[in-house]
Amino acid sequence: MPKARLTREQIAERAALELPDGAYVNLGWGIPNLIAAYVPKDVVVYFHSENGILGMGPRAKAGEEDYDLVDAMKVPVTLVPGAAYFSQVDAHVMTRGGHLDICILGGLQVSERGDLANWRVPGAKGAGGIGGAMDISVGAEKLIVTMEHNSKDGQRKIVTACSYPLTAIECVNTIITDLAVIDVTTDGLVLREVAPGFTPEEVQEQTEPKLRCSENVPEMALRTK
Amino acid sequence: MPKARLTREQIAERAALELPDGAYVNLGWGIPNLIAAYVPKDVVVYFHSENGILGMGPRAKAGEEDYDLVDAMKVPVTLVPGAAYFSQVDAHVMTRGGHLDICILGGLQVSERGDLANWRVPGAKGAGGIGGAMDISVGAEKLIVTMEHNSKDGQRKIVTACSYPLTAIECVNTIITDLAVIDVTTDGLVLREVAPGFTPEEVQEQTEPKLRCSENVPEMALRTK
Amino acid sequence: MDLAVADVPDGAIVMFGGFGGAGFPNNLIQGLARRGARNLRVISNNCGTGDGELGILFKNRQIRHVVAAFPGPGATYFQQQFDAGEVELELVPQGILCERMRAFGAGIPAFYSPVGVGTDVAKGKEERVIRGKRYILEQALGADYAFIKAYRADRMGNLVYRKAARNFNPIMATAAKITIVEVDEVVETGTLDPETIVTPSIYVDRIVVAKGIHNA
Amino acid sequence: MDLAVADVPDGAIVMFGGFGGAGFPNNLIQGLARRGARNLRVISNNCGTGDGELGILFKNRQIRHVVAAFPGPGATYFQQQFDAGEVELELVPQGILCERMRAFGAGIPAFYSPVGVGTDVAKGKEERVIRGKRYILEQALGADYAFIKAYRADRMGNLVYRKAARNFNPIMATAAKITIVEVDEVVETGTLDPETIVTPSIYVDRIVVAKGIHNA
Repeated sequence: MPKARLTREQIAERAALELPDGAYVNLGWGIPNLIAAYVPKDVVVYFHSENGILGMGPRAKAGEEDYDLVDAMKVPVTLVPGAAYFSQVDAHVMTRGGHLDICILGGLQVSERGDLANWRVPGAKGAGGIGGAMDISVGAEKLIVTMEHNSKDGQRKIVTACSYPLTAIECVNTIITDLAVIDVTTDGLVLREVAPGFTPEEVQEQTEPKLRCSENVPEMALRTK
Repeated sequence: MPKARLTREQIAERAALELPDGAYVNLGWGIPNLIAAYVPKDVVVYFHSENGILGMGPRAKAGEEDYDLVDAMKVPVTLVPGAAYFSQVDAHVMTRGGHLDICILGGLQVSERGDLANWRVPGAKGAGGIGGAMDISVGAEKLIVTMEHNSKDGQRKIVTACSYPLTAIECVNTIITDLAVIDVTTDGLVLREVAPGFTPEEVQEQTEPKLRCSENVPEMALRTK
Repeated sequence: MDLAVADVPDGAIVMFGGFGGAGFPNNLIQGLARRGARNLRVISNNCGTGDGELGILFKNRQIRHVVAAFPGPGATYFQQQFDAGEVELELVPQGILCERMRAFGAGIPAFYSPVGVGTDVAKGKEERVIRGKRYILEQALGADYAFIKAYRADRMGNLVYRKAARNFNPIMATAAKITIVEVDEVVETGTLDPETIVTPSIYVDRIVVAKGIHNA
Repeated sequence: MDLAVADVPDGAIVMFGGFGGAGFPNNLIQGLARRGARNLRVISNNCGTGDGELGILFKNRQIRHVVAAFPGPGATYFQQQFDAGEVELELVPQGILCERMRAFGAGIPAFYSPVGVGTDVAKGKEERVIRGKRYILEQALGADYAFIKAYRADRMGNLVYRKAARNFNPIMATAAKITIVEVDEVVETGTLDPETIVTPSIYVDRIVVAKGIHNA
């Protein structure tokens, strides 16, 4: 049986474990948007949305949508007790000013020194769009990128230097993929965990820069295997 | 009978006529603080206070003071309908951003080109204090200075160049004193009105820079003479 | 409605509030479409959703230049005209888009920003190291008109918003020569709590009451 | 009360809200006086009224340096120590004092300002002409602690203020590593209207309930 990489949901599940109790958190497009569903029951986190909400709850139930209460992906959401509304400029005082505890974004490429490219594939049609990703990347106290380890056509996405247009330089702290959890440190990339069934060597093979690791790299802890 | 210069109350009364209906107005320390009482009955103006009020009403009656509702001089005040509270930083978005229609400040010296000195007498004891005057002077759409034409020891206060520490450069539009109303223009100072009974020559004598004026300079219109 | 936008000339710079389908002044936008002013320079987070929001103005080819953070995949008319080189785009990070407007309203001509350092956004901008970190210089961004959407206004122009429909609206109100607001209802002056007013009346020039239009 | 300020070390940089007798965290200030931390660098619009507000900290000689807009004629202890050269003062225009704090909280390291151009305030600062006007470069201003006063907090730390006692408090909350708030009352989380919260909980680290002290 060929070994299975993690699903997008499993990446989200693993990423959810990075959220400490009481944290103020912004989640970006893509896999990050799946994370809220996996926050452990005994952990309370407050979700920030760059359109001016702190304390977003789950998606609104069908029939109960209020289109004045949407998240940054236009999805009707709800509030938790203690939530607050504010303007977009105040929302970005929070992002850029370093007030959020953890931000989790999707990624197209992450470099050895933690540069992130996540807003535009070179040569793609259309104007592209930056959105809030640059403000969030620059300001995040801790920035986690969740993404598949390889692109659809098998290219490595963790690279020595990004070839895609950058979102921000030296901003990523941790990368969580379908193969591994990797920390970006001043000494380079450190392999913290591997996906169940994979070896550090197999992860290294799909990763352009050299990964450092201890002798025994644990497997990611997941409820759903 | 020696001719009488205007009282401080009369300067305030004349200055009040400069306020158009619907104007948003900031009044500073000293004579400006007397102006609100003289706003004509058919004119509605909205007073701004740099501690975060737009729409201040009269001073609170004795026994009805609320010490959380004070103006920039610590005086308990009231609100008019349509008033709003905001923070000090937002109060100065209004001053510096040019949103107020008219600001009226006291003055120690005003120069020919409209420089204002109003926060510190050279050699005075103590640390002095700038307060909000610099922000207000720089941002005011129209800045009026109300002051006595001469200092207590008879010095001219409208000067070729200020010798006192400056509040802001090229900021004053109009000077209203106990002797005259003078406009600061790109062609220099223009004498618009004289105090009842005074001649342009008498005003010029107490004014260091040259005053331009038309052949017939009207007297200031005052109810109280 | 049409009266409120009747003086917007060709070539005007116009800001539009709204984000994620919420807080768009759609009635004012449609009024401007009817008015037909051309060669507009617009400032908005996105560039419309089909015919909705700013879409109608692109469809009518009224817009020449746009400053936006996220034009959006649904901005069909914009994307066509962009690909054809018929409309100019300045792409700005969303927080910096807000911050540049705030700076304008606050009398700040320019500020240093950490956002976009080392990226395409930094191209052509002054870079400077302050206390050991790299920053780029960003310029204030103002407009001739701000078209905004609020929930409720009093007759004097004090505004409150509804939920996440607040977004760009309060900051745009401070950054334009003339601010025109579309509201669900107008109440008597004095009935809004002074503690809860988000946009004080000083920033509002014209008020129009209209039933909100939502473009999904 | 004393517990809330127990970790403020000698040499700390501390901001204090309050203006015109309103919105001063007087109970926290008196707690800091009892704690006795020395060599403080403080940021506050003024420098006390007799023993009141910051006065007690000057009386105790706990303050070495102050950034203020209007120290005030009633700041007896400060004025004595200033005349004697025992305390350092950086005098800042009031709006720029606020704006430098806001910049710090907003991740903006420095900005150009029209205020103080050609005056003593410009001394030692870079001057630059932008779009034909003169400006000076102002730096962000942050602190280790902000001591602020609000009216009501929920348990999570969301804050609302009362009337003009709001003043410097919300902006200081964003500009300090640790924000300690003194409130009249604490309510259950979820009972403050999300539309009317002025300081979201993200900016608040410690809450102390105390009966307000007013120094006339």
